[in-house]
Amino acid sequence: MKLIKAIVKPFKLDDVREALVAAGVEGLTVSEVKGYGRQKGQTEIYRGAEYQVNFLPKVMLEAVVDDAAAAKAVEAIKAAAATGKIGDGKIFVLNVEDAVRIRTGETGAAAL
Amino acid sequence: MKLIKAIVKPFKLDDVREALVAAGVEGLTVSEVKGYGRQKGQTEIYRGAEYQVNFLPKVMLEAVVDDAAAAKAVEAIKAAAATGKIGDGKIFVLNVEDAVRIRTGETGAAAL
Amino acid sequence: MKLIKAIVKPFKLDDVREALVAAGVEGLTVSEVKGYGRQKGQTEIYRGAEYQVNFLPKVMLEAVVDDAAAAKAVEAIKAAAATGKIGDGKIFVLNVEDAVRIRTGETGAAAL
Amino acid sequence: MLLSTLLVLLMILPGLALFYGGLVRQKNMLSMLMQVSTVTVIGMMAWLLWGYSLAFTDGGGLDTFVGGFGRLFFKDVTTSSNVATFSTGVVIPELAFAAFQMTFAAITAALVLGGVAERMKFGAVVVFALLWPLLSYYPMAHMVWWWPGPDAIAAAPTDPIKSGLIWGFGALDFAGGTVVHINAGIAALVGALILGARKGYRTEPMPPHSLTLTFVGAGLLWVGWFGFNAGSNLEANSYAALAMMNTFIATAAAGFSWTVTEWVTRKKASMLGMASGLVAGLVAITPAAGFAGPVGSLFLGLIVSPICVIFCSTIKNALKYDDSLDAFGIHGVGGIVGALATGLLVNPAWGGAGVVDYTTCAADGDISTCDTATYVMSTQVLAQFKAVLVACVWSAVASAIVFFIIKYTLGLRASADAEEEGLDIVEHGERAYHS
Amino acid sequence: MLLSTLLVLLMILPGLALFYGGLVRQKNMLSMLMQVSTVTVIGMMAWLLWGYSLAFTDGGGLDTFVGGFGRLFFKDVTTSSNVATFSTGVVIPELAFAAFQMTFAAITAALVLGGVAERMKFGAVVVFALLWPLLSYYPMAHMVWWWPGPDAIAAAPTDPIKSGLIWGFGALDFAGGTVVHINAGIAALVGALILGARKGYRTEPMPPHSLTLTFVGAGLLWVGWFGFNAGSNLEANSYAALAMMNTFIATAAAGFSWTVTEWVTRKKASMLGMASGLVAGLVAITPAAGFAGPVGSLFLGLIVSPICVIFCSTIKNALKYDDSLDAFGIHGVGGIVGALATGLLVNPAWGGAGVVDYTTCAADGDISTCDTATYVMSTQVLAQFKAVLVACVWSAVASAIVFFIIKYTLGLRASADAEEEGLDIVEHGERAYHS
Amino acid sequence: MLLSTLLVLLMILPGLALFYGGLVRQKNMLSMLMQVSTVTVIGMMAWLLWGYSLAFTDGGGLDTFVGGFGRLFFKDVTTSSNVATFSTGVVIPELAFAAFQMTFAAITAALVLGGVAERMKFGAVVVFALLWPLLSYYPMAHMVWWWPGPDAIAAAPTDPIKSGLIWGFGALDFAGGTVVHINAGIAALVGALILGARKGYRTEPMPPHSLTLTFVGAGLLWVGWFGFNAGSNLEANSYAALAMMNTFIATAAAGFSWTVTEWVTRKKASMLGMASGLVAGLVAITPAAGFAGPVGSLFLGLIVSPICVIFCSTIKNALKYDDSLDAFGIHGVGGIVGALATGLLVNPAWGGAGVVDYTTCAADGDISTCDTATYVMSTQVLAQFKAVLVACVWSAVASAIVFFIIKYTLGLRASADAEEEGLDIVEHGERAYHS
Ligand SMILES: Nc1ncnc2c1ncn2[C@@H]1O[C@H](COP(=O)(O)OP(=O)(O)O)[C@@H](O)[C@H]1O
Ligand SMILES: Nc1ncnc2c1ncn2[C@@H]1O[C@H](COP(=O)(O)OP(=O)(O)O)[C@@H](O)[C@H]1O
Ligand SMILES: Nc1ncnc2c1ncn2[C@@H]1O[C@H](COP(=O)(O)OP(=O)(O)O)[C@@H](O)[C@H]1O
Repeated sequence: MKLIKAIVKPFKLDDVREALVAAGVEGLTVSEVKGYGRQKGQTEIYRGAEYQVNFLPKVMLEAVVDDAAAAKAVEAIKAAAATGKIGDGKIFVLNVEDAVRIRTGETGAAAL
Repeated sequence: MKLIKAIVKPFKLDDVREALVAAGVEGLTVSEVKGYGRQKGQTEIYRGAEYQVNFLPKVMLEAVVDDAAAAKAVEAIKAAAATGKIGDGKIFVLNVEDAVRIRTGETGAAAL
Repeated sequence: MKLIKAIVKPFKLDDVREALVAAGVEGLTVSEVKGYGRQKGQTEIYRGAEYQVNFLPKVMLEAVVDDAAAAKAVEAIKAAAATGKIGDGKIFVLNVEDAVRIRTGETGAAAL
Repeated sequence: MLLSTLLVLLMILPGLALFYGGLVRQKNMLSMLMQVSTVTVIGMMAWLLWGYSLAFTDGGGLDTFVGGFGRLFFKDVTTSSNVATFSTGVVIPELAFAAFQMTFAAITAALVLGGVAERMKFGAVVVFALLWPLLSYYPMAHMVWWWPGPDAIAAAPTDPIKSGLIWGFGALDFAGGTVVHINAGIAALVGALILGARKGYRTEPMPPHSLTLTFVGAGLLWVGWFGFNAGSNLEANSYAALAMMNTFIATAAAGFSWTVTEWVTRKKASMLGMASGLVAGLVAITPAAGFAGPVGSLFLGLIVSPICVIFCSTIKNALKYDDSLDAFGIHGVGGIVGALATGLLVNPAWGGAGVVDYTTCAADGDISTCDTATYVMSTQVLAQFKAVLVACVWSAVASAIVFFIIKYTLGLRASADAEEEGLDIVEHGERAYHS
Repeated sequence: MLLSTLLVLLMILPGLALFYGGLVRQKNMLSMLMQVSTVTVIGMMAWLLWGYSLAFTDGGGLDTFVGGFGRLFFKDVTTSSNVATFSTGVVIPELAFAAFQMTFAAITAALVLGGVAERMKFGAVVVFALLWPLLSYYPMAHMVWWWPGPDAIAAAPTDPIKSGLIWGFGALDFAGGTVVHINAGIAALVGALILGARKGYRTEPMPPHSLTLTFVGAGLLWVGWFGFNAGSNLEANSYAALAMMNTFIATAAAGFSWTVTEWVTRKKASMLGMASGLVAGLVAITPAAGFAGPVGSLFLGLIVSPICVIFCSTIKNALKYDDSLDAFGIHGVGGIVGALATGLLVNPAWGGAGVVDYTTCAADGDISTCDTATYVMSTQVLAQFKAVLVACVWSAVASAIVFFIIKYTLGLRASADAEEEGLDIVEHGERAYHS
Repeated sequence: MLLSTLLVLLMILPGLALFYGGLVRQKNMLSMLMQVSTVTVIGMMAWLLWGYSLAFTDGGGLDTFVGGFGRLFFKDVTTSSNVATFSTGVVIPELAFAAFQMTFAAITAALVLGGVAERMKFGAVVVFALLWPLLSYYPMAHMVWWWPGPDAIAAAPTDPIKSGLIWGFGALDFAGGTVVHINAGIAALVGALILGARKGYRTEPMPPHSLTLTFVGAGLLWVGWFGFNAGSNLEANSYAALAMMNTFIATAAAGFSWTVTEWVTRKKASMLGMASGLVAGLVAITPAAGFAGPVGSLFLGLIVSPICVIFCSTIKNALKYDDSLDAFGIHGVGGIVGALATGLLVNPAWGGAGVVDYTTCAADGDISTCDTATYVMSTQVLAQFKAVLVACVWSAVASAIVFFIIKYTLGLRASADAEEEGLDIVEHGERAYHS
């Protein structure tokens, strides 16, 4: 199994979720994160205090999928999240050794 | 070492923490996340705008444990977090290559 | 590629980011998390209700870096985040199998 | 009077700003607060410079529709000038009257923003704050409220009585149902139509970012509204107490009936429904506050909410316009319901205050000494209907002109990127919340 | 008077709603706001329909305990009806009086919700809003405040003076310490006991989700309380100024002494302690506001907080009842302390206003022309004690009846699932915050 | 008067507390709220005990600078004592006057906290709350406001007229520009310098944790400020209406001009700029509210904000002091601009109210019967300048003494750890928000 971690722009969250579901992913977990990267933040100014905002709001999706389904899921995210503009985000793939569904105790791919 | 990622219902957080501690886990990190899965969200309606809430509030616990302790930790979470109802959550196990305790610089299992 | 997950004290975030950038890391993602560990929380008291705060506010940085750069990045974090006091945090290193830059579709190290 | 003025300020900042602000998404929070404030401060300055004059002076040949230039820059408005109330010989300081009316002008323009929230460009809002009152608010206020006062009439009893158009219909509007709510509600609808819907409208969720703030706003609106309704009596007497009681009862009833409507149709009563109902009740009772009896107000409150619910959900969804915060659905619809109902509830047989025979008081213009006229339901309802119609048409046309002018010069909408990233960071360079 | 009425509304919405709302967990925020609003709007409508009549009319045979049906549906309450103040011949519009009292009825029932927060079913709250005032608030208000007024007494000086039971004790209660605070506090305790504790009470942390909101609520309560305390004078005079000064001093002192208590016992002074102390001070000064001197108020403020602290921590923890937001610990306990202390602080030797010899004014009933009676501490304290006792017993019994009726019909508690998921989403279908 | 007192309370809690609280980082939110509340409650108790006496009684030999002990513990302040207004024979209850002034004392000390936020130890704040008014506020209030009143003067017309130092200059200060704003602003600057900058100042971002709260605070400040400005008239008349109008216009203009300044210099108009401008306008109009005309107020508002912007950004950044929430940059600078401008705007040729020839009214001291003096710009501006200078110097010296005393006894700053972890958890054992 693979853990697919995708960091995308917040307003793309719904599109990406739909794309993943369409690609057969049945569960995922989302966190609100702040991202630092090539996309430079806006300058925020509060009264006199001006500073470069290094971190931009992003959302991180984490979905564990079957090995077989990983490539398709990555594709789905890529297609749904791309705007072609800097800051579109990243997808990382990690190996997962085991998965458990708490409710039933099922493990492995059956747990996804 | 293994990274155990558990996504559970928010009100189970304290129970799970206690179970993990009882199982010998000494540290963990918790994020507030939103989960999408088999458990369907409630419908939220704001004036006219009705929509299916796809994401439900969950908490994600991440604990890195010794290889030997992993199974026990997974069991502990499973026992503490289960209500038998849909949406109880998932546990994922990933391999961790190294760990460092920032304060002391210790690495490996000693750092946990 | 490696995923470096560092859990540090919130007020160290900016120092750590600068250290990582100086070490050549070009992107990272940050979440606000709550940590449980050796550092015992303060006692919070709300009217009569007193309780031990088990979780302390921390930030978690996640950066995926080239295998070669991993050690340097870990060092950089360690140096920047250490105060020598309990609760300084942890660094975990995981293996990453693939990375994709959504904007361009680049994969692997080129995507970082 | 001074207190009432304060209360109306409380309604705008922070009241309305929070009510609206809580309903937008987090990324547009500051833009909402900023737009409300900007419209308010510009409205206040413009009132001093030209607004007061255009609303509350004799407009000469155009007097039926708009005032004149006699009080530009508050010329001759001093600590010794006074304006008439409804009783002969009773006056209030003109500065107090001008301040009270200034807050009405400010809040009306701010209300419109609810229809165009989360997508209108800040620059466009600035221009709107200048233009819209010129074409819509000042004329409407003049048409509904302008008359020279009982003393002036007593001084020249044989002259024909001058007044604005709608005042002349004999339509009843205690505290601005037409001028404020119908006017703002229609403008919001027109604005929403001309701007078009927000990106993602009806496909992505756009939940309110803080219903707590919306609730606080609704509570402050209620408290402040007494400035509207009791202050509009100009004199403090037992009619002010009646207006207050009605404002309590109708509001409570409307809050209740909105939640009951939800409970019946959706099995759940929502807090937003309660808050929306409270505001709908406030809107509906505005024209009727001094005319209806408490039991009549109870009925008005119970009736207005279900009607607003239909507009805010069924009709809006069917017609697919994006009245983002339901400024039309609550203020426009509630205002129309209230204005029409006023014609019924004033019926003395139903506990209302009855109408006044203006012919018997024309000699001195003092309303408090006029005879009570025979209330004829059809006459009164017709007068109300005419007033509503004129207000709707005038407001629609004036607002359309204003929005189109802006659209084809400066542009109305923020860029697609700004809409996605949020207006706060793109237009104002700030974010509402940090940790 | 009108202003005071507004201020009491400000205390409820948004004041009390935020004070309580900030203290619950995020998942129950909207339910808290919704419950407070619902109890308020139902309370207002019921006041019009039957509450006012049951509290403030002659109850015939039951007059000692409750009013009658003479003013159901505000019958005969018009712009020309008046009610007496404490001075012969001075009257205020009955609509203003009824509106003022309406807000008291509303806030009292809302205060009770603090004891049963985070677990009471919404439907049960609706029924509570209807039943509890019938059994507890209207009778209590009648017992404490009902008398026909000086003019009525002057008109028939030989008749025995009618009045409610507690008024007859000669107990002093300036602005509703018994009727509002003791009554609500006891009801909250009874409710907390009958409902049982929240799931996870004393095992999981249940920290307040936003102390900022609680602070805002406390601030608005303070501001609004002057409506309570200065408005209860009915006439604006230098006694209103005294009531205001006392309300400042006692409140400041109680805020201070709560934090000092914490500092001494826990080495840390908390913001929640400050906010709680402010409210405790407001509660305690309520019955004494027009009777104590400023220095007496200072002492009262300093004393009340440590006593409340004991109830909110030591005693509550020892007895393990879940008075979720300390409605009993602050309103009940603070109210009792204030009521008893009023008997002492009125002592002219201690700077108090002294008591009045009712026998000397029975002829015309005008309190302002009565002679000052000799203050006898034991007599006065006894009268206060009797009043407190009757209030506690009546409220406890009436509340128990109401809560048990609901429990055995509709059920009181939300389902265990709802309690875990949060009442907001399960009962109201909304969440307070989105990003 | 009573209402104005309430409004000033609303300005402090929750107004100022939220304005400041929104600007700090989340980890210091409760400490900000707590510091404001603590300074307020201590200030109120101290006012009763000694403050009122030291500010508003005859100080004997030191009368030029400070009051005496005649009213310690509110001795002889009863429901039957009165104080003079500006008209002979018109009095108000002393308790009302004392309460009104009490709120001024409280808010002034609270304003200072904006300069030292996020690092001052709670214990140090407590001591500051006691000491600073003794050395700075009470003397300053005495110097500016103390005079025995027209009746006293009429009773002994041949005696030399006693008064505080600054009152004697003939400087105009309608509602406390010197006593409140310059005084607090300078103290904040001195405090900021003596404490030193926050850890990480100018290297890490310290964005406001909730601009929404700051906005709410600004709105409540505006609403409450009418208590300041209209209430300072002591009598309600058309001058109160003028003060109100000016308070609207100058504030709106200053909000507008701050955002325009930002737009011009940074291409973006920020909500925080709007809120800051509103407050700057309120500060600037304070001394001028009853003296300027509406058009003059418009100019004052337009001018004050750009000057404040320069101090809050360019100068503060250049000099590197950490006036954390710009208490000096807005209150100090705005106060000075307003005080000087008052000397110009009172010019009757510019629509101002003109100055009064005190020699013609010395006989009876009744200002309302004095002749209008010839306005000489240079004389008046000089008088204003002297007042500003004395206020600045006195406040700087007094504040330095207070801050140094605390520094070398108890210590001023929270520990470095506490500053990093946040004062909320370390000093108060709580966190503002939980989920
Ligand atoms: N090496 C990395 N490790 C973890 N997160 C990263 C990394 N690089 C980028 N990110 C995340 O992806 C987001 C987008 O990256 P950025 O460099 O701004 O744009 P792009 O992906 O278009 O090159 C960042 O805001 C950050 O959250
Ligand atoms: N494949 C997955 N990858 C990541 N998170 C998942 C995945 N499947 C489920 N989750 C998380 O677990 C939660 C519970 O899953 P759900 O399918 O609703 O119930 P159950 O675990 O009982 O089958 C989800 O809300 C989501 O946060
Ligand atoms: N085994 C672990 N797995 C995941 N996170 C951990 C683990 N141990 C510690 N942490 C995180 O690191 C933080 C600091 O750890 P702690 O034990 O308090 O101090 P130290 O790192 O100085 O020993 C914790 O608050 C927690 O967030």
